[in-house]
Parts: sequence; structure tokens; C-alpha cells
Amino acid sequence: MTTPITKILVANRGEIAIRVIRACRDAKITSVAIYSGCDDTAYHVRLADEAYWVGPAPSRDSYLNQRRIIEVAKISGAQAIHPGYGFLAENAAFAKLCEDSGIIFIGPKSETIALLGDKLEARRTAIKAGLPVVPGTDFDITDMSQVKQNAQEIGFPILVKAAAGGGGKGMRVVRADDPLEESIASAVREAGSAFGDGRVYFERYLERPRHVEIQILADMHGNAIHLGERECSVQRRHQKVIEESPSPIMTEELRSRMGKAAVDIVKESGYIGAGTVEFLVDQDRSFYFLEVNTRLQVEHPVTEMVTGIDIVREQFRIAEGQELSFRQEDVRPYGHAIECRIYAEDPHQDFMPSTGTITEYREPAGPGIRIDSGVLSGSEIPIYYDPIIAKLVIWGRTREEAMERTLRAVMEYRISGVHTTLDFACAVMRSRGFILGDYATDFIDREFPKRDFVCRDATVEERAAIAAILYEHLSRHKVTTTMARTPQDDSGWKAYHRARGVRRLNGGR
Amino acid sequence: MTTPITKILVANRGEIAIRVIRACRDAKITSVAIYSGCDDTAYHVRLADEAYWVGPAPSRDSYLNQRRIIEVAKISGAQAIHPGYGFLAENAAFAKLCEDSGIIFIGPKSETIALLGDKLEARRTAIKAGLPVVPGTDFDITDMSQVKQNAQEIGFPILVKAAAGGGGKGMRVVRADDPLEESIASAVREAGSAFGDGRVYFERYLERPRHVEIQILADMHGNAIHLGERECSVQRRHQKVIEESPSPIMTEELRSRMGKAAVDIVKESGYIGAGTVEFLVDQDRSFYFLEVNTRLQVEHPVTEMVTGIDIVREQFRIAEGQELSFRQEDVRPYGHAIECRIYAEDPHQDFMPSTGTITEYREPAGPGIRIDSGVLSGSEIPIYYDPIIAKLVIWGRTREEAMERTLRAVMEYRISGVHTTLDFACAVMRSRGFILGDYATDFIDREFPKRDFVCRDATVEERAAIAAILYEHLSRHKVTTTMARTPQDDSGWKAYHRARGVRRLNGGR
Amino acid sequence: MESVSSRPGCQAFERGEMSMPHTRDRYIVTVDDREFDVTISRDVEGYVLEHKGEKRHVAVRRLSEKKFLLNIDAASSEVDIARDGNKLDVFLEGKHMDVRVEPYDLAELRKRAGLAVDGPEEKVIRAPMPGLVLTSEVKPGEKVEKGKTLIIIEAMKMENMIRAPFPGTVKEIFVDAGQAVEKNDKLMELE
Amino acid sequence: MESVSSRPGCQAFERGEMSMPHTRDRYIVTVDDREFDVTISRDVEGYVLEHKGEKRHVAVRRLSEKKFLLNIDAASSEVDIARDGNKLDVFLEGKHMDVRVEPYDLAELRKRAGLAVDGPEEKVIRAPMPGLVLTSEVKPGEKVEKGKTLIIIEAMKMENMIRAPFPGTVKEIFVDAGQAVEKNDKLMELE
Repeated sequence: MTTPITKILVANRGEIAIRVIRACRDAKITSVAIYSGCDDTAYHVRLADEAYWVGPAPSRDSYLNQRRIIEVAKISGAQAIHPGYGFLAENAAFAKLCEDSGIIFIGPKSETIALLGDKLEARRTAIKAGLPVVPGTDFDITDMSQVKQNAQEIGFPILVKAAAGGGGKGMRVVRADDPLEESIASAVREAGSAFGDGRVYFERYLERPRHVEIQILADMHGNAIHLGERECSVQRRHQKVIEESPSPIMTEELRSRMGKAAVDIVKESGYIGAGTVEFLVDQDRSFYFLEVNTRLQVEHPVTEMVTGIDIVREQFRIAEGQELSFRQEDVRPYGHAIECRIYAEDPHQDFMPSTGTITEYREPAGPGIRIDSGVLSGSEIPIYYDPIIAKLVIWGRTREEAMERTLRAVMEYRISGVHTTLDFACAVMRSRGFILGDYATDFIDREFPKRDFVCRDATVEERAAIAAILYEHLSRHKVTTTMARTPQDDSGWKAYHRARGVRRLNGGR
Repeated sequence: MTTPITKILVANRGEIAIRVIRACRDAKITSVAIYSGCDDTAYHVRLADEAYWVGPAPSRDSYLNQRRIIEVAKISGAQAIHPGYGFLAENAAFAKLCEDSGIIFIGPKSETIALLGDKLEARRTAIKAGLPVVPGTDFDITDMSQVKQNAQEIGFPILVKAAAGGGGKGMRVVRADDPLEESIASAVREAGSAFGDGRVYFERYLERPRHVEIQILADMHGNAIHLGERECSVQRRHQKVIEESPSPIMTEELRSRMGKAAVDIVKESGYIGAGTVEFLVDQDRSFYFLEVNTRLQVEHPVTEMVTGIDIVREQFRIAEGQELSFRQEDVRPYGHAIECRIYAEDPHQDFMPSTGTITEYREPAGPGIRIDSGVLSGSEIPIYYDPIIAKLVIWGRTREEAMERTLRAVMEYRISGVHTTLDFACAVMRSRGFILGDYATDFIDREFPKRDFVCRDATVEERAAIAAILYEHLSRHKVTTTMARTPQDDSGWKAYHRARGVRRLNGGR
Repeated sequence: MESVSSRPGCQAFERGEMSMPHTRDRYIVTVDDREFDVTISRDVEGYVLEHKGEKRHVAVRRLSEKKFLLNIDAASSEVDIARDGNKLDVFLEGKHMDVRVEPYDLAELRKRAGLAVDGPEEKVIRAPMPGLVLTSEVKPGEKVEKGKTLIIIEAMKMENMIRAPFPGTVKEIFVDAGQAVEKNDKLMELE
Repeated sequence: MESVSSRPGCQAFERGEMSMPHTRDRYIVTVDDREFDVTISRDVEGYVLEHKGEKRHVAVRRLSEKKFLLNIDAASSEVDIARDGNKLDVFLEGKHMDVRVEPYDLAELRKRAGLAVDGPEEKVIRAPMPGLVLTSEVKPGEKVEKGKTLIIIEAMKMENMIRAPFPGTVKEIFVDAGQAVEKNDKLMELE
């Protein structure tokens, strides 16, 4: 039995809200945006068919305001809510509230989210489904006096993880001589602030694993399909920044084993919807179950680019009770895709968030480029939310072509007003480890031990000097630029180029 | 023997110059832009590595200024010139000048351009290669007193075509009761103005043919490959506006026959480079050779989207003397692509060009969208050149998905300051003929006899009325919008939405 | 009113708002050829516009000099508005519309006086774009049908036929072949 | 000078140009940590900038208030320049650079007086972003190594460690846990 959906409330902001709104347009579904006090002119509000205010800027009062969001869904007549990622996307209580309110939550059932959202329960489920797991605790840390002993039992280095976690928040690597209690306290605080749940636990920290994940889709009719892998090892602050597909280490054989493992846990958990099964892969290409993300991932476009499948539209189909629009054998990845997340952060200052107004915003374009962005010229990057600006997703026939195009796109992108991770993306594309495909989750530490993400042309400083001198010189001589059209008025632009024609230059770059 | 190219002069402007500059970036080739007096801050100038002024605004003084362009190539140290389309792209004399100056012309040899550029010679070559042709004259029209008789011999309706023509310029359909001499005179003038060559000739005008073309690539090593077809039947003023691939009428068998025919004429003419063999296809799926375009076509991205092959980079490879990077059997088109050319024209005023400043320019984005554009916010559309703003190229897994995404993109696009053909593209996507794939070159006349390209939401006028009233009302009451921050200052935006939460609305759209 | 944060990153949200007095007014609005008779007032929720008994609740926010974001019964619309003589150019969903707003009383007076909203009909043919006059296809005194080509202007390398918008007689021709014209330059007068 | 068309579509090309007198000046420019000693003059071709005997021919065009298009020996560069106190923020190829321009004579005087371009070294630690102070990890009087975490600020749901840029002793702490701070607010003074 299928329930046609004609109106969807998108319970998110920024690029992912826009991504879902676009899928709604394609599917001829009316989209309803919500916005906080500081987002009333945000791009997702402008693009949506309808828009409702849900509360003041802080997310707990707006994008996490469950009752208000349900209320807006009812007022607007939306039959379904798409949570995007983050915010309420993996909140079992909210999924339950939707179910109880007769609203379709576009995601797995609330009990599946609860089961897999608890990272410890997820481990148990994985073991039951026959998946290999990393050694770790199967309890959360409550007794701070015990932590040293617990850690030693597992063996340093350990990884402190938020039980409710995701996105690297509340996560800390602790080595034998690090201050363990301080790290845990900080992780607990961060987890509490991010998820409203400060529980953390330990896992053995694998030193140089690769982070490889399998995208899955499962409908209500028992079809569970995987769309191949994404390689997500390039991380900062334990958060992915650059992803690609296929993984440089992938073989047909490994893909089919990992794909099968992902489908196995999907079936074991009664999973319905889009999701991602994350694995760590060590240098022997052994893989270990890490967790299931019961949501659309930030990096889903990487898979869309190589498979041609619109994952969000498949989510809609699943939510309507339809069958998936294809079978496992129809999934034939072609070419190579790379995603660079562009954050408002300063890579030269330890990826410190950079707030403010984007004074100019101009996207690159041309063959192989897809940009999922959440901003426009004039948009502000508020302090309340994730500082993601956009996702640059590049496709090429080969990995090499995808890297070439990524570099071109990064150079062409213009974002002024805030610092961004564009420079970082550029440096990664030029790094030996990335070019060779030989990297793991310690990529940044190995490749950029000094965090010197220098990427630009050697003449950039000279050109900056020339620009600045002209600027100051002209101001100093009190030349206004608005008094144009006097006979002597000439920037040299034309005269220069007429004369240039007659003799050979040294310069250029 | 291969000649590595490290620097290319791009002898064009607008979107195609940018397309080629991007390919240069990908290939790590330095790009040299040229610009006329009115393009000194144009986007192609900003994106290129280097830029040289070549003359005043009128194209004959700048973008057609052959000696100056060769001079700039030498000054800048460019080994090769890419002509884009239009301007000097199919000018055999310019290709010859390049050859004689020791500069690689990225295109076929000058004699091939001369042979196939003369539409009458091209006909003879096609016949020699065994291709079917449309009945027509094999002489150009010089004696105006004879034209009536010539036309009657071929049989009305006839099509007057420029021998040096392309892009619909200098082309006229003449029916039995139309003023023949007036049409010819007008065609001669237009051809003279566009090509500097006023020769025209007649062909039998097929009433409802489809215009289907085959993209080919041929290297210096005897490899000639076709990349499948593009359907280009949606035309206004005999100029393509919307193209797609595959053609809705294509079968595997027909594609392979047309592909073979295209490769045959390529081989017959000793063609080297990228090119397009154009055919008319009638309702029985019989096809007739029309002409060979010895250049990169405006609509080449359609083929790039379905094959994944970067045609411009293959042009570079061919020019360097390398072999093509793939074989015929590697070309496996996947999915469906649609291109909508966005012109600064008013579709409601018979596609009258609309000049001026683009006050706001904001591109759509998201899955399946590629935009090759030549403008930015603030760009001017000069009267001197083709009024093309951008090409919206959409990919979908199926034709239906491609159409859905095209509609979404058209709705999301914002271009203010000039009229555009966005409305037209939208109307086409919603028209019965296009949706069914049942259309021919008379598409516009059949589908929109009244040129009523109405496409927007029924409430658009009501919303315009509301916006205007608020605007006038507020001005009338002398409310300035800059004096904000008084306690009473409130747009109603927040209060409105707080209150909206408590009761059900009727409205929305 | 809800208290709003003044922290950076959210300041936009206090800028550019429009206040208005609590009045009630009636207007006649003409959008292209369609006429609306609308009453506007303010209530606690924002603005209320009433047309033929149907109410619309509207919130408005100025995004820039000419750009507004409207929320009409929750539906979002981004609108550009520019004054163009005695009318407004409203750009919405890719469509440029000519909109005239008249206070109801004035519109009534005008109608009673039998005047059209545009004043007397324009008999002057103007250049729809800048370009070069190629030829004039008619002569002064010549009678023309609606749709007859009057003048050919070349722009963007295309020949653009300027046709008679109504039947009439050529009174005067203001341009010669070969002459460059700007947009809105007078080309010809019919009568 | 070449005569240029004033027809619409090409007007941009006469606007926003910058004129300058035919003088010759010498400047010391500091880009991040690199110093350039540059002479600027004008010749018939445009501007000539000379650095260590190498000449660059430059044309400049203003695109908007803060945006310039440079052509340096034919190479195109789009540059944003904004004044930020006594320095310029130059944004070029995605990179923000702090640039200081001093007339040569002034720079010489300053150097002879033994002054750094920045004046006395800043010992005050400022907030690099707006956010919420979570904890202060040090106490007044405490000695700190370079790199020691001084204060943790939460912004965008992330904890951001503010570390000591140099070794020193904590002189004064200006903020308390739980306090909201703006960018550039004083957090702490070292000595």
C-alpha cells in the first residue's frame, strides 16, 4: 500500500535543507521550510514553497524544537518530515513523535534509530549479524575513578566516543600519557551540548585505519541494496572533510564483501530507508564495523555522482511505501567523484570557525561540477550552527580527471568575508598522499604536520603587494574613482594593451 | 610525433571562452584570453590566466581581427589557438593564417574547413561518401531574375541558405506565395553582415523534419569515433534553443547507421578534430545529410553529460598529435541530457534581443545540473554579439528525470535586468509535444501558435499585485526602510509566524 | 516583540525591516491587463490584504534596495521591484510584469472622467532595443496593416523586424537607414 | 586615447576607472612577513612597478567599491581590498593577506627609530570569533608555555581551544565562564 506524499516539511537549514527542497521540486512535492530567528532570509527560506518561523536562533529553541516543528507540519498540511542530517535526523524520540502524530518521518522507524543510535546496541547488532567489530567497552562511562583501568584493559591509544554521537562531536583520542580525565570531561561537555546526551564510551583506537562506508537503501518490501562505498579518511577534528568514491583501496571482491556485510546488518536491524554502514579498514584490507548512520549523510552526493541515483528521491519513494526504482544489478558505478566540504573555518588557525558575512559568493561551474550550497552573496554564517558553507562535488571519468577538476573548481571559487577551507582542499589535491590514494585517517598529521596548507601561486604575495601599492598610492594622491570621464582619465588598461602588442614581455605566470 | 601544448589563446568571448579556459585549467595549460573594448571586465577575462585587448567593440575590429589575434598569440607565447564557435571558428583563411604562422589551430586543417564550409562542396563530398542528401541547388544565387524559376524547379517551400552560413543566420523559408526576392535580399544582407559572404543557395524545405546530429572526433592516427547523437529540433529563427540526447526517436540500429555515415564523411574529407555531422530525419526515420560543422558546437555539453567524455580536452589531445583517449566501444552513453540555451531575448516579443545590465544573476544548482555561463551579476549584454547568457545542461537517469530537473532549474534561476528565454524553456518542458518526445523543427509553430509561453504559477499576478501594493503603500506613507530599529519597527515577519502557529490557514499555493 | 540576539551572525535579522502606520487603505492594482481591487490593513499578525472577500496574510522583508522577500499565507516569494515612470516593474518567478497601483479614490475619479490608465494611446513607434536601422520598409503617407514590417533594426547580428502594432497611416519617420538608435528612440509615428 | 562607443552595453567600460598624477613614488610593502621595496611610476602604457630591478607593467580597473581587476604583465588577477585599521586586507586567489604600505621615507625613519611596523608587541589575547566562554584553564599569575590552552570558547557547537601564542605569565583575565564574547573582545593579558 502506498501513500502518495504531496507536501514535505524540511526540518533543517542550510545546504541540506536546500538539497531536500530541490528533490521536492523534482518530485512535484510542495516543500515547507522552517527557520529560526536568524535565518528568516536564508537561502532555504527563499527556495522553499512555504516557510514557517519555529523559534529564536539557538537550535534547541528552533531546529530542535520538536513540538513546534510537529505543529508547523500540521498547520501547513505536510504529510511527511525530512530531517536532513544533524539536528533531529537521528533522534528516536522525534521519529516517535512523528509516528504518534500521524506524520511520516522520512528515515528509519523510531525503534531502529534507537537501536542503532545507541552505539553499544549497534555493536551488539553487528556482532549478531556476523560483522567484525573493533575491540572496545560495551558500557558507557559513569564512574570516573574507573576510567584509567578501563582504558588500560582496552589498551592505549583509546578513542573516547559519545554514545549518542556522530560528526566527530564529543570524540577524543587519548594516548597513554594524555590527561584522560580532562579529555573525558571535555568530550562529555561537548556531547551534552551537541546531543543533549553526555554519555561516552571507549573503543580501541586503530592507528592508521581508513574510514570506508557503504551507502544502503532499503524499502518496505524487503529490498535492501547497497550503492558501493565512499572513502572518508580525510578528516580534521575527527570530522570528514573530503570524501571520494570509489575508494582508492577498493577491489571488486572487497566491495562485494563489505556491501554484503552492510546489507546483513540492515536486514538484522529491520532497517527501512537510506543509511550508511561505516567501517574501518586496516592496512591488510580487513574491515571492522564502526556504526550505522540512520540518516542521509553529508557526503551522499559522492555516491549520486558515480551511480546516477538520486538518493533523496529514493527516500521519498521508500517513505511512500513504493519499491526502490532499481535493483542491485542496476547499480553500476561509473567514473570517480570527490567531495570537498567547504567550511567557514580557517585551516591556518587549526580550523577555527570563522563567522561573519559572506560579502561575495561566486561558485565555480563547468564540466563535472556539482555544488550543494546553503548561502548567497550577503549570507551570514551564524555562530549557532555548523559552519558548513557548501559541498563541492566533482565527477571525472578517472580519479585523475576528478582531481584536476577539483583543483580547477577550488581556484575558481570566490568566497570573501570569511575564512574557508578552500585552501585546505587545494593543498590536499596537491599532496603526495592524496594523489597516490595512499592515505588514512591520520592523513592531515602525516601530510601536513605543520598545518602549512600552502597552495597558491608563488607570485600571489607579489601581486598582493602590487594591488596594495596601487590602492594606497591612489588614495594618497586623493584620486577619487568616481570622478571618471575627464579627458586624462585612463586606467592604463587600454593604452597598455595597445602598446603591449608591439613588444615581447618577460612576465606572466 | 606529439607536440605538448602549454599555452592556448582562446579566440572568443562569453560562455564558450570560459568553457575552453576551464579545460585549459584542467589540463594545466596556461590560458590567454582576448577582449574587445567592451569586454575588458568580462568574466572570461577574469578567469583566464592572461588577457589581451584586441580592438574596439565591433567584432570585425576585435574578435574577428585575425592579424591582431595572431600577434597576441605570438606575444603571449601561445602555441595554439582555440576558436570556440562562431567568430573565426569556421574561417578557413584564419586557420590557414595560423598554419602559416606556426600556430596550432585547434580544429580541422584549413582545407577541410574550406571544403566543408562551402555547403555546396560539402554536399558533393557527402554524396561521394555515400550519404543521402536533400534535393537542392548546387550553385549559389547570383542572377535575381532567375530565382523564381530555380525555386519552382526545386519545388516550394524552399529554404534559402547562406553558403558560408551557420547558426540560422541568412536563412529564410520561402513558400509559394511569399515575396521571394525580398526574402533573398534580406538573407543576403544578413549573411553578409554575419559572415562577410553574402552567397546564398536553395534547398528543398522538408516540412516536419527532425534535426539530429552526430558528434564526431577524429585524431591524426586514423581513429574516427562518433559519440552518438543530439536531437536539436527545437528551434526559433532557425536556430537551436533546446537540445537533448539521446533523441526520442533514436533506436540502436538507426544510431549505428547514422554514426557510420558520420564517420564515413569524416574519413572521406580527411577530417581531423571535433566536429558535428548534421542530418535531417523525416517521419519514416530516413535521414539526409545536411552539413558538417567543423567546430565545437554550442550544444556539445549534452554529449559530454551522457558519455562522460570531455570533448574540449579531446580536442587538445588531437591538436597535440595524441591518440584519442578511448575507442568506439568505450563510448557507452548513460542517462539523458537536455540543454536549454538561455538568451537575453524576450520570447513574448518574437525573441527580440534584450540588451542591458544583468542586475542580479543567480544560478540554480543541485543534482544533475551543469551551467556553462558567460556572465556574472553586473555583466552587460552588449549589442555587438550573440545574446547568449548561459547554457543550462541537465542530466537525469531517465528523460523524465531530466525534464523534472530542467523545470526545477528554470524555476530556481534568477536573472534580472534583461528579458530571458527562461520562460520559454519552462513552457517547452511543460508542452505536450516535448513531453511525449513527439516534435520536429516546426515545434514552436505547432505547439505555441500564439507564442504564449506562459509557464508560471497562476497566482503570480496576484502576488505581484500584493508586492506592488505593499511597496506603494509604504512609500506613500513615507516610511523609510533605513530608519529601522525603532521599537514599533516590525515587518510583521516574526509576529506573523508566531501567531500563524495557532490556527489553520486557508492559503498557500 | 520577541527579544532578538544582537550577536554577530544574526544582525541581518534586525536590519532593513519596514514599519508602517496602522491605517486601512484601498487600491486599484493593474498587473499587465488584470485589475485587482485590494484593501490593505495591519493586524497583530502582520499585514492583511483583502481582494474579493479573500484575505491574505502577508509579511515582507527588504533584502536590498530593490529586492523583497514576501511571505503570503506562508508561501515564500522573492520579488524585485523597480519604479519605471508611473508604473512599477515587478520581477517575480522569472517574469517581468508592469504593475500600476492607484489609490481607489483616484482611480474612481479617473474612470468617471473616462480616462485610460495609460493616458491617450501612444501612436509613436519606438526602438525596442539599441541597434542599427537597416531599412525603412514604408513611406510617409503609406497605409499599413497591423503586423506590417515598418523598419528593420540590426542588433546582435540579427535582423529584427519592427511591425505595426495597429493599423494606421505613416505620419512621420524619424530615422534613416544606417542610423544607430538607442532603446526607446522614436522611430516613426502612425496616425 | 581610442574613441569608445557610448552605446548601451558598453558603458561599463568607461566607468570606474582610476586616474592618477604622473608622479614617481617609493613604498615599503609588507605582505604577511615578506617585505617589498617598490617604486611606482606611470608611463604611456599604464603603471610601472619596479622591485629589485624587475619591472611589472600594470593596468588596474575598479569593479566595485572593494574589488579590482589587475592586469600585471598580461596576467589577470581579481583582488578585493579593504582597509582594516592601519593595514589592508587583500584577498587574492582565496587567500586573505595582511598588507601594510608605507611611503619609503616614513618606513626608513621608523626603522632608524628601531620600531616594528606593528608597534609594541601585543600581549593581549583576543577572541578569534564570537562565542561562549566555557572555561578558563589558567589563573592569574600562572606561568604558561607557548601552546598551552588558556580558554575554551564554544562556537558552532565546537569547543575551540585558545592557546598561548608565546610563553608568559597570566596578568589578567577579562572574561568569566558562561560569558558571551564578540570577535576581538579581550580575553586575557599575558606578560
